[in-house]
Amino acid sequence: MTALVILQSLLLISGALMFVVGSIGLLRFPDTYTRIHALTKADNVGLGLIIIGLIPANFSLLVTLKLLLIWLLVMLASALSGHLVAWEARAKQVPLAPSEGESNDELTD
Amino acid sequence: MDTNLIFTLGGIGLCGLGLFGFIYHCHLLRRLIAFNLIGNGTFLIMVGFAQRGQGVTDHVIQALVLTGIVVAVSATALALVLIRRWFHLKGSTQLPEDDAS
Amino acid sequence: MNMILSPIPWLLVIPLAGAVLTMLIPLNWRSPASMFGLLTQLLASLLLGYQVSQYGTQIYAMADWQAPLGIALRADGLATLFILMSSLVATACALYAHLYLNLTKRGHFWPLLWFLWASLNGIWLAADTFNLYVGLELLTFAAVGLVAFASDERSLEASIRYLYAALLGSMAYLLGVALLYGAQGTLAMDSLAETWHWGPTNQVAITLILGGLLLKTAVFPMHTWLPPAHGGALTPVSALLSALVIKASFYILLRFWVEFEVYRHLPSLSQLLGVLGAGAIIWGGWMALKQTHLKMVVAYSTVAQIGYISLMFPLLTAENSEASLMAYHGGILMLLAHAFAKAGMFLAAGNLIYCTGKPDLASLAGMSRYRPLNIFAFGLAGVSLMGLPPSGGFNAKWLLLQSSFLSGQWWWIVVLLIGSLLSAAYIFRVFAYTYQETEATDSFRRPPITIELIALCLSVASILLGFLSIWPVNVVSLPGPFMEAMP
Amino acid sequence: MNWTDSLPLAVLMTSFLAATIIFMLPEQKHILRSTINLGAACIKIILIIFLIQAVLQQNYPEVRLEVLPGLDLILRADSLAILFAGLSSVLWLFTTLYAIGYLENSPNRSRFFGYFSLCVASTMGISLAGNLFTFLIFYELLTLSTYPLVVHRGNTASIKAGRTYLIYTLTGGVVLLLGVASLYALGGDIAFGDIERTAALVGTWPELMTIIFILLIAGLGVKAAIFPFHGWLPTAMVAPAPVSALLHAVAVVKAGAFGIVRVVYDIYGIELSWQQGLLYPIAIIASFTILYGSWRALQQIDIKKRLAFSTVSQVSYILLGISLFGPLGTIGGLVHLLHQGLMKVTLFFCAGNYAETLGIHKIHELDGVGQRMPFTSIAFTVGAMGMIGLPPVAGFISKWYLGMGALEANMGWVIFILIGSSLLNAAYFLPVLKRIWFNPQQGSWPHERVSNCRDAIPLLLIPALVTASLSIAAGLFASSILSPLGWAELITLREYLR
Amino acid sequence: MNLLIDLTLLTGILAIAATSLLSRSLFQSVIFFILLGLTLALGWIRLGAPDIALAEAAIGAGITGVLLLDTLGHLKKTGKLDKDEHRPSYPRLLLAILSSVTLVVLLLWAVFHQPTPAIQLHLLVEEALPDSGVSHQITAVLLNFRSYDTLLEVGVLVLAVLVGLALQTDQHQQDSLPGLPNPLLHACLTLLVPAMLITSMYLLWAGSDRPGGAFQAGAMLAAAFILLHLSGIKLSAQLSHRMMQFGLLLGFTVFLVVATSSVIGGRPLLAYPDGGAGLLILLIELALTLSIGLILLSLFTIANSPPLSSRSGGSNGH
Repeated sequence: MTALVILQSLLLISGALMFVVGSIGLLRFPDTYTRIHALTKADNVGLGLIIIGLIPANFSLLVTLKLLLIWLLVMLASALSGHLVAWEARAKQVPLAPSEGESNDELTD
Repeated sequence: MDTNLIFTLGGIGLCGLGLFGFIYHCHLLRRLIAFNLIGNGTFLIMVGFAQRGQGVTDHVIQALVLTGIVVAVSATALALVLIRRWFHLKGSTQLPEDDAS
Repeated sequence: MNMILSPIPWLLVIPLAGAVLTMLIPLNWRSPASMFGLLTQLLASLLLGYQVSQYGTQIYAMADWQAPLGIALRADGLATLFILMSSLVATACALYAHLYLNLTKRGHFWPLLWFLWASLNGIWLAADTFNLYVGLELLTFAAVGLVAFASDERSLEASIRYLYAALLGSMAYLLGVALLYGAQGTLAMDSLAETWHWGPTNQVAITLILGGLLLKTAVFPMHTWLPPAHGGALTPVSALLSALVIKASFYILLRFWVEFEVYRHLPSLSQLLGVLGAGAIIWGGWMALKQTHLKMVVAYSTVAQIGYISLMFPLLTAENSEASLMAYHGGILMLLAHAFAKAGMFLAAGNLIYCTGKPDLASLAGMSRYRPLNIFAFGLAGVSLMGLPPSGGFNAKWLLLQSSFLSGQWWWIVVLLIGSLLSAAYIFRVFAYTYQETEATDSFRRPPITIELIALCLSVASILLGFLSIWPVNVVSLPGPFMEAMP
Repeated sequence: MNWTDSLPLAVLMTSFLAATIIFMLPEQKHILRSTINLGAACIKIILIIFLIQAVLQQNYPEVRLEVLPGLDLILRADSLAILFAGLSSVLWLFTTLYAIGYLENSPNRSRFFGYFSLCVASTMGISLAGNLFTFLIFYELLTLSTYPLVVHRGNTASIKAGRTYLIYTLTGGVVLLLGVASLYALGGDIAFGDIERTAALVGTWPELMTIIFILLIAGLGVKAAIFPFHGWLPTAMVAPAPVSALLHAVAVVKAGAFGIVRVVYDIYGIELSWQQGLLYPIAIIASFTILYGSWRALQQIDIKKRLAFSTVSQVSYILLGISLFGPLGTIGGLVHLLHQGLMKVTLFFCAGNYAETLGIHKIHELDGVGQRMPFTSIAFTVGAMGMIGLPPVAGFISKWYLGMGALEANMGWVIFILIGSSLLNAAYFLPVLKRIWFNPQQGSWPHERVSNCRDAIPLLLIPALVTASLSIAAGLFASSILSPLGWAELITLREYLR
Repeated sequence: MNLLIDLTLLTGILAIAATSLLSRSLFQSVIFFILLGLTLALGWIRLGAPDIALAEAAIGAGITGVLLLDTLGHLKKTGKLDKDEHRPSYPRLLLAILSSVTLVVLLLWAVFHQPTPAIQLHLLVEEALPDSGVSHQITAVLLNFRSYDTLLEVGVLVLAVLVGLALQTDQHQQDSLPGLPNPLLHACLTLLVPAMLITSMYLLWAGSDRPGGAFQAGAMLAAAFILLHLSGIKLSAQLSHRMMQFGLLLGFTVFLVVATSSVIGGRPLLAYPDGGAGLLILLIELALTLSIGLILLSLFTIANSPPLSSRSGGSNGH
């Protein structure tokens, strides 16, 4: 029982840490493409960790399936949106790696 | 400090911020956002305050808030239509300040 | 009373159905369909007038759920009078619009008008605070749409201003309702009044509600959105807005004020409202005097007239019931006279602008020779607005004067009289322009006689009200919860 | 309900209906319009005759309409009402005739005659009003319907005059409204003649009632052109001549004077007013206005301006008569209401004739006009003599009774006022008469329009001659019951016997 | 623990709101506004209002956010976005601070003096629930006890579209947004859109006994429509103008017809016949869902299409 709790905690905390890392990356990375990278990868992993951490809490098959579905959908969505942003950025010829970091205003719809 | 009170206070804060923004800003979009803040704050107060008084989950007020949210989004959409027309005609995102409100 | 025979649901269903129908059917069928709708609305409101004056106040439980749980509608004397008023004025404006607008504009006008009408009827009949909120929003949207659909710069700017002011007003109102619900657990006016509790919560709630409604009514100094909106809209729309739309929020204000006996507990607030009214009378009159565009003069006159109407609040005091009754009658009469007179005046002004093709006062020279009937309509409406006899406006002012005397608040007398002179000044200023005989061109457009007659009918109604005042006064005094709460 | 009870309403409606129809008529239908106008005027006179019969039989027809709770619109024909209504209806007939001739071939006649009828309707309303509220309604309506007549010509001067007129009369109206409203607030709906109610009120609130009295008189005094509220009258001279006649003789000024009569006699009651010392100040102001108006008239060189200041002076005779406590003074005041109307309307008709026919506006242009336009000049002479107070013209009667009344009221100084004013009157009228009859013509006429005719055209001439004859007749047949004097005596009798 | 979560949420909400209000960049403001909506959804869960949470996320944050972002993008493309922003004047700032502080103080005063409500409406609701035809309280309130409000509210939605349509001078709307011709997007959409439709239907069906209902379902439907729209599949181009209008009005019309039929049947307006409440409510909700989806889509597309009076030549440049 305790081991499970410790495992859960570890999973949740590391998931949260992944989010933090992703956010730092979003703020610190120099251009659009790398930011997408930080955002999608780190967040997907973070969410996965959290969801795995949540599953044992009050185990039931239905809830587990729902949680996994959420993960799946979020991954799909973030993959898609990451792709779209990169695609649009390239179409608009956003420069690859500018020397100075600037405001993230250039993210458009 | 129960949840209802906390969110009521949050609603008050949102209302205050929203009102500030609504009066302070000239930019029509910003004022619209401010209006939505007031709206959200009002909805929080509605539910939080009512449930604090009743002591239980109050479905009546929740239903009213649902109505309110729909009305607010209609208002936002309407305002956006008008703002975009205005922008097309005048190329400006704020109203002339002859004797502004 | 048999449920089928009650006109109350039809007063709501017909306009709503009219709105749907006029959106769906082809453009050139919309007017005939609406004409039929106008007729049924008139009949329904007359029927309601008859029933209420015969059998007294009627309560209608929506969806068969009684008041605190469901929504009740209440047709008392006040509501009935307003329903009749809006039916008459809206019918006149609708007929005018039918003749005035081109086919496409007309096509868009009808559904907006029907929504406007539905919301008005909904507000007049409502006895539930949240229902009033939804009604107010419906009204605001319809009114904003009507202002905006002229689609030019002025009307667009005006509609944005109007929308923002109205949205802020409704939010304040909703916030107040939220507080009331939190404090008392109900939304129905009747049960709120029964369990009313003058604690800080209710005071703040009332303050918020009043503030929001005052903003929506464009009471000085929150009036700045009104003149551009009312002056910049198309003529029949201006008439509707000035005559009916601002009355809606005022009506709610009055209901709250009396039914929750605000006058008894916050007398300083009533003096404040009076001061605002006085400010509106003087500032509105002064601004009307300075305008160079005809419709702006009329629009600022609305600001001033709202001031007159709000003078009834300080006079509704708990101490002197006779004076309060007079103030109530005077205020309602003023409101009624203003509805007819202002609609007539806007329509007449619109006709004049149609003739000259220019909106400014200076181009009116010679109009009183060219279009005497129109000037006469404008003048009759002006008589009522100035409060000169014989007119509904005069009787209203008379009652307010009497009430000020009786309650010993002589300072409102001064305001009333100064206001009369100011309004006379700006109305006769317009007149002086029309009497000028200049060398200017005589190439006027000739409006169809029918639209001139519509304007004249409304103006004449405001004058006739001076002789028939006793009827509305009796109707609004019919017993009901509202009258019980009167001082 | 007697059929006579609807008579006051019918009197009012004849001109209202006439006004409505005339507004609707197209501009070109001159003959139809004139027919309607004259027809309505004649019907009205017939109705008034019926009313006179009723009143003589001590039967006062009355119509009531409840306007607001406890507030009625009352139309009631009592003897005083008939005095004014009769005067107005007779003069209206002639003024209409005159106006038809005067405005021949000028634009905007539909508008003019419409408002003209409306104006008479309001005058009828004023005379038949049965309480102050009704009086007030028609009093303001009169203001409104005369404004379009004053600015009728549409040039800058008339619009300016219109503005002055409005500023004076509307302010006066507001003061009157204040007075009436306060009176109603104190005592409710007080019908004319119900002086016991007022007496009770005066007993309770003496100071307030005095203030109200002052407000009422001041408000009415604006239209009656009492000094210092007379400023609008000379300015309004830019209006067409029939309008001037209307303002000075038939409607506006008289409405003010008549209102003062009503307030003093039928609201406060003459005895009460006298006891409260309210009348003495009126006498002083009236006396001053009489002298002041005459003095200013003397300085004018424009004919119509001189006549205007003469009106300022003459109307105050009426007030003077009212303020003299005692039957003789009352008779003098009331009878002057009629006499002044007849004589002044004659003078204005004549002034209009001179202006229309020969383009004469200034007094020095009148030299020798007696040869060119003998009939008009005769009428003018009659009017002028009446104003001075020479017998047998009616003006003499009024002055005689006023003088007697002053003695009766122990206000002997008034005699000197009367004498002084008569001298002044003579001083400004006799030179005019001399110029007309005895001076030779100086060069050509300023603007001769009708050259093929001996005098003015018949439509302009006949009304002047008729009113001139009437003013002589009023003097000659003064002892008849139906003469102005007879009727004024009847009223006075009823007033003092109350 | 719960207190901590609540306080964290409270701080978060206020901070996000302040940022969205005061941020120099308008884009940031909008993003933070959407973020606020999502955070609020959490707050609604904490307040025991999952229905509102759903609505807030879908409508408040989702639709409003998309509308705002779209407008922003539009303004930005025209290239005049942040340039003409004057700094508000000093008196205005003072007025703003003064009124907002007054409001907050008043509200605080009111909240801390709350009396005990005399009427317990929820008891009445529970008592009447068996007669309402549904077992979820909120749906019962929205579509039975206070159905009149809901009728008017749908009217408000229709009206908003109507005004938008009236401002379009031409009946046949043109969309300024060219769809994204991205193959991956289209591939994903074939997967996502059916899932969204199913979810929407589930929400609708769930509404009768648990959180969900026509508004949430309609918002979900609208999201699917907008997604399709953005990817270049124009629903409005597929349907005829008349069909579209009919779809927009369907919900309102069905609602109104049901309401009126009860009057003709001798009952008060909107009173359902005995035993028929559940079925009629489902019927109304079904029609409403479709209409709300279309209405929200139309609000999006109307805002998107340029006015064809085209006084300004530069409006078609994207």
